[in-house]
Amino acid sequence: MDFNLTEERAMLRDTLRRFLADKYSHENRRALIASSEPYDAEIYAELAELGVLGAMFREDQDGFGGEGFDLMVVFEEVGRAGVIEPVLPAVLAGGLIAALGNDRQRELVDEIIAGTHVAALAQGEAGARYDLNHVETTAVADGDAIVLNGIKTHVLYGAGAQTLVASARETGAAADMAGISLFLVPVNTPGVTVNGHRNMDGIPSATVTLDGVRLTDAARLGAAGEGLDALEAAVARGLTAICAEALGAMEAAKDLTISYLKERKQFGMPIGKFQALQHRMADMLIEVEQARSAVINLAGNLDQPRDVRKIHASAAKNLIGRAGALVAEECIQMHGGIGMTDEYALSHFARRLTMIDHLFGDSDYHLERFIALKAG
Amino acid sequence: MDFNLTEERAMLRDTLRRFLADKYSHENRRALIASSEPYDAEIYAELAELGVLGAMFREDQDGFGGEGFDLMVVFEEVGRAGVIEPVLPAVLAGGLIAALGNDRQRELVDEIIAGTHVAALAQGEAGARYDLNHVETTAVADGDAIVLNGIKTHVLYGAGAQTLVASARETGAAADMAGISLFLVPVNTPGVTVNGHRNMDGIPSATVTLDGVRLTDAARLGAAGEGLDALEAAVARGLTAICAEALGAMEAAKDLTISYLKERKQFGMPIGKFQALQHRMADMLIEVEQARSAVINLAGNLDQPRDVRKIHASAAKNLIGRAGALVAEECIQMHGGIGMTDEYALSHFARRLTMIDHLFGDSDYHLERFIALKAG
Amino acid sequence: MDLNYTKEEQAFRTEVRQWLKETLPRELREKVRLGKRLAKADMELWHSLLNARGWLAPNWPQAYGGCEWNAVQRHIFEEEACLVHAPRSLPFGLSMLAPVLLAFGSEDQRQRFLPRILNGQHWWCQGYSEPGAGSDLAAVKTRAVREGDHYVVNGQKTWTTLGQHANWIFCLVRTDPDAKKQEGISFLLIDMQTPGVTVRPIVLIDGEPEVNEVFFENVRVPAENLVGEENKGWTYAKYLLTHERTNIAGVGFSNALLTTLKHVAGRVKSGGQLLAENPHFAARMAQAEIDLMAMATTNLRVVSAAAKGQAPGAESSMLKVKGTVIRQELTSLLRRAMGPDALPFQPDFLDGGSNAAALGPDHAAAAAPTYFNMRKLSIFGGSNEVQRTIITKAILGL
Amino acid sequence: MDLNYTKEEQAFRTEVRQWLKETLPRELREKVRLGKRLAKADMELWHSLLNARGWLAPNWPQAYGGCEWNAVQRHIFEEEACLVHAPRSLPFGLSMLAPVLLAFGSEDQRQRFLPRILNGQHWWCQGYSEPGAGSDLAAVKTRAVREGDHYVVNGQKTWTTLGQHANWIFCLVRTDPDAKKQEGISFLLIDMQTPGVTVRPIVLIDGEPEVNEVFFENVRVPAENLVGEENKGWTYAKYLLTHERTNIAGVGFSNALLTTLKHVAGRVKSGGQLLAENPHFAARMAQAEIDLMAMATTNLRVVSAAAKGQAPGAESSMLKVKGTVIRQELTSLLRRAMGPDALPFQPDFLDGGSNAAALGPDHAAAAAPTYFNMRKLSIFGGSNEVQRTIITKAILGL
Repeated sequence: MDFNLTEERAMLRDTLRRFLADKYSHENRRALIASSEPYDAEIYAELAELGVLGAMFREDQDGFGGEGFDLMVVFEEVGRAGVIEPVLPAVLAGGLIAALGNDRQRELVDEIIAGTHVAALAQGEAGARYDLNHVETTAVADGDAIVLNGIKTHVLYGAGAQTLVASARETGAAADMAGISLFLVPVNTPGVTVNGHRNMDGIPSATVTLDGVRLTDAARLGAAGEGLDALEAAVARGLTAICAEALGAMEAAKDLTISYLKERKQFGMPIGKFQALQHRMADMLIEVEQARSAVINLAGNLDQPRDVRKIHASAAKNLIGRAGALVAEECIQMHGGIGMTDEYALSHFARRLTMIDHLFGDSDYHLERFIALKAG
Repeated sequence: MDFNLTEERAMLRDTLRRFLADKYSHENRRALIASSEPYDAEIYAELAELGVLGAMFREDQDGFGGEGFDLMVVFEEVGRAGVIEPVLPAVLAGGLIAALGNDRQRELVDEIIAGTHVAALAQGEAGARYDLNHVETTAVADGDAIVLNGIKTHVLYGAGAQTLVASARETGAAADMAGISLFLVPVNTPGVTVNGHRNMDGIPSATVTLDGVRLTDAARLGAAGEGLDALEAAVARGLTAICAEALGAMEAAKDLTISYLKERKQFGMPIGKFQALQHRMADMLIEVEQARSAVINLAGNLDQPRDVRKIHASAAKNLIGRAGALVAEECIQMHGGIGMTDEYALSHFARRLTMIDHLFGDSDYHLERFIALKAG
Repeated sequence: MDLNYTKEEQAFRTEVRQWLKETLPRELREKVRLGKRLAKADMELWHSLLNARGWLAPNWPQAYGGCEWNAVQRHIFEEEACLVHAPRSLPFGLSMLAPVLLAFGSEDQRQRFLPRILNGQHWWCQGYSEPGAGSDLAAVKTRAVREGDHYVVNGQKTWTTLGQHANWIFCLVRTDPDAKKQEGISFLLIDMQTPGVTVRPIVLIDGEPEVNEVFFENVRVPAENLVGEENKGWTYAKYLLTHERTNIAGVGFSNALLTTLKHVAGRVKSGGQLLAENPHFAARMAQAEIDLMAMATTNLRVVSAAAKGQAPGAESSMLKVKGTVIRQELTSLLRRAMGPDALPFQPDFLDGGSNAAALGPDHAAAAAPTYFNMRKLSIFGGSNEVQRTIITKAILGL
Repeated sequence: MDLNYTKEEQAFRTEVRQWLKETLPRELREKVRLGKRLAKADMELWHSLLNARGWLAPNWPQAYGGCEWNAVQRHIFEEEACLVHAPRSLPFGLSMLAPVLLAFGSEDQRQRFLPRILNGQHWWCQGYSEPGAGSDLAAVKTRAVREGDHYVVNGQKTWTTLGQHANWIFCLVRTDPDAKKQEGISFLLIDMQTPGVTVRPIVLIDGEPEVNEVFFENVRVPAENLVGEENKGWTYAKYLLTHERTNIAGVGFSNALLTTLKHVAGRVKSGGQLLAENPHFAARMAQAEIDLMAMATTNLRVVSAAAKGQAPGAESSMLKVKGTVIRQELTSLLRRAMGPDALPFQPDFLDGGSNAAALGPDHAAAAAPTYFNMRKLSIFGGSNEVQRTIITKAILGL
């Protein structure tokens, strides 16, 4: 048992933290979010250069990491600094391409690691809520071609991506587990329309319409109709990433609040001297430690058998959802009005923490999944 | 709209409160609970004389009250003083006899009002949990006789009662809604065995075995097989009583804690000066007001149509269950060790509050019932 | 004890309901229902409709064009208005400034300002808080120095709600810098068109500039705009803060939110099941509903005592805290109900002036912004921490 | 980062598990499983079994008959013992007094007392708290006056756990009444058979006399029973309080409780449905389990740091608070799971020495008493309020 980071991971973390502290100020981020650019391409290239993207992949995938703890280390810093550049797509779509792709398809992984290509996962649909198996988008053979029709919603980083990894149904009904395939869809394929927007937390997203999109067999990622398992595994890795990101955001929000409690005076003394706030802060600190442990449990069990992995994924996402809401709400409350302003970094962390609960299953969804897994 | 008590009720409350403050000290109650007597017959007679039992019945039932607010006024004082004498049976079994009884059967009501007779409701069974319709005790005709067989559990005040109002099934399966009758069973009928015990909160209770108990038709209360509706209505009145009792216990626990916070010094000042305790006390006070409102809502809607009554009964019992746990746990915690001792009255109120949650459906049971009623 | 309304109160309720049905414009109702932001014109329209009926100032004396409703009547009006998603009328002139003028202003001031609040000529905002002061309102630093028949004002106010639309501001200013904290403060009315007044919007966590900073640089204010006596402003400010708190529980708003929440939960599906039938979600909704049912009665108990002339004490603080907790919980549930559809930020749709279409189902666009915006409930108007201290002080007396 | 145990640790776990399987008497296991109170003889039996294996004193040096286990080994032992419902060994002599003697006692004292803790000749109890002092331990009033080669002790201790079974007590006594609060306190060992010592049991909310008052009236204690230096007792007391807190989270106990809870929920029915399948109840159990999974890792993080020699700081307080919250929640769930069967008070059944039958299903009799008893967790050993203050002081430094 060892809860210390390896030297390599500690070095990556330190380098990344220094870089972000230097380059990623709240003002820069606000300006970026107010702009029409989905993210800062320059920063993204620098992140690639630092090895952040390479750390998302195993050595046999041309990376130098790829384990749960690699994701944890990187995304804790992503969360701490509030990075909105597309690192998550490397885990989700990138991870699927690396896991399922043939040699030609896997060339994209090298481009992703180099920071020259963004592939976004398009799994969401209206009415699917958080269920990966709810796929109404169809993939129908037409001669040599496969034709995709449907609308994919909440495609994170869909605006700014060059390629989509889209789930589509080859057989079966909307909620069947079987019959789902994954396809590599270049966004410039005729019939693809990407309507970008920004989420509440500044992350770029998109609604993607697939209107008679004609692909060949070569676009299919993995075996026909058997995409769900790999999709679920990739999302488990994505959950590790966003849980660690939430942990980083909690740490940042907590640090801001600790400073504020020390500095801010009211009724003649630092508000941190008020015992009611002290005790609530103590409870919050405990939950942040709990959140860290939950992320460690998930990261350390990512390669365990499917059910073990899922139990830890659901446990972590549930706990992170609750702790994240507590931290966001309590930090704002302890700050008072200033904590609600867009100018102050706390509001960014609060929005991010809140929106992470709406990604890939909220705390209720994962509580139910946890119960089902434990019963089953 | 008027939230003030009528003069009569205010007078009853004041008289009762004075009487109990005078006679019902914590020391007396402890001695009584440690004794083998289920309750203090003398106090009980005096309560009858004060009109406490008469207030449980309407004028046409030979009482002078019987409305929800009469129950509320009396039981708030019962709870405040921690009375363990059998007032609740007058509402439950007494209420059923008054509602369903023929002229001869209703003579018992006069004896109950006079404090010379205790009739206990025997509705519980092993495996029934909180469901009134789960009745496995059988009532089978045998010539002119009706023969009862079964075991009734958690018969409140069963030890010390002269008569039982027992539910038994004439037709149907264990959980059917129809087929349940109510019978007046004198405890000295051959085949009746009453095994008394005390509950955690000092209230006397019993397990009653009915082994070939032979009754006549005259023992049946109301129509054959149609007892459930009246039982449910009586239990709604019982819920009003115990919710008000819980409110009184909360008030008492709260008052003890307020005094303690003022008097008790630690680290050189009254512990009530510690802001963390102040704010928790404030949240507790709010919940006690909420509890009072919930009881008012139930008491004021007791005679409304069945579904409205049930909605308020479940809302009140749910809220009282939560508030009661909060008050019991927080008051003990704010007291520290002394709050856990049997010698100090708080422990009695904490036990009573906790055990009330286990009577006639706990907060979870009533939350589910509330949901079902609102959906249905 | 009687939970029923009198016949007169029931008739009043019917009258209000009928009027709302006939008068509230459908577009306005839809904006409120969907949580869109109201444009200035929307709010002005609603005020003018209320004014035309004579119902704009529920608590003013009839002599000044008010309704003189008692607490129960006001409660009924608010309940009915919330139920049909009517906008709330703006409190700054109507129920914050006006009571102060009625109690402490000169008759000249009443004649000059009250009619203009009713006819919409003046849009008031509040200049109380200052940077770094927060709930400690007495720490006023904005200076007003008497020069002849004017005060010259310098300083800064903040958290001024909807100040961007206002043309008048009532301010706490320090007129005696040597006096002790609560003394030396005056209550001054300032025309925002006066040179030297600048308004800077503050964008909040929901992306909207709901509040503002207001800067004063050598602003010359006629001395006749002083309310009451110089250096007595703290008395008036406290009066304002304790006055008009019958709707502090926000029962009407919470009822409307609960209605919306049930509407959504009856349409949104999770795992093939309606959210309303999902036991976990249903339990949370029911819990909130049960708490709200009790709080509605707690509120009526206070309202009913107030209608009989009893002044609410710590009860107001209790209603503030519990009302906040319930309302915030309901906005949190509504956000969660939307699932991933709560993610997109849709300022164009939310803008009351636009007709942009929304991503996702009804209520999705406003769910997260409303949740974030409502965090303010436990901060402003005396934070919940301040309220808890008030409650305990009243009981413990320590 | 590596969540796996080493091969040595895994082998140790196997060894412990095997030994428990072979050694723990079935009746003892059933008593613990059903939450019955252990008789004095039960506890003595368990100590003697552990002692026979050489495992009674996990943290003592081998030279004194201890195991010298590191924090991870101790954690493994506790986890395995809880899993099979072994009793906990009594901490008063083993992990409260002994570390103080090892650090500050004389070699004579070690030789005299440590072996008797192991062989069961001495049953120790703790004389720290006094009436009216609570968490403010330094407010010691019990006086010890030196007279020749004895101290004469007068005063009263309270909350002395299982003092009714003990024959020795370690006490904080005031030897210098003029010194400041924390100074002038000494650490004294007192034979409870000495004339003038009286023990009065205190019945607690669960109906059991788990704690006691201990009175001292002119009790003559040989001066050789003073530990360390006179007037330095507060230093030793603090050492005792900060020492040996690796099991402060109570993960093992909570795991055992969760097992029992699932067992019950898989047998008890509510409305025809197993409680384990009731969505509300299942959600609460799952929430507690998820929290416990995380806390187990938080605990291991601290344990693992401790095994590497890092001293835990505020982490101990965090584990105390969260561990308490989880354990109390589990006892609350177990009580609720029993429904009406939690009502009866069954002291005869719960008495470890009796064979009385219980009303209701397995675990029903102990459910409410255990819930009530466990309220103590957040009060003793430094209340959770004190722990929260420690946590924030460490972070805020205010």
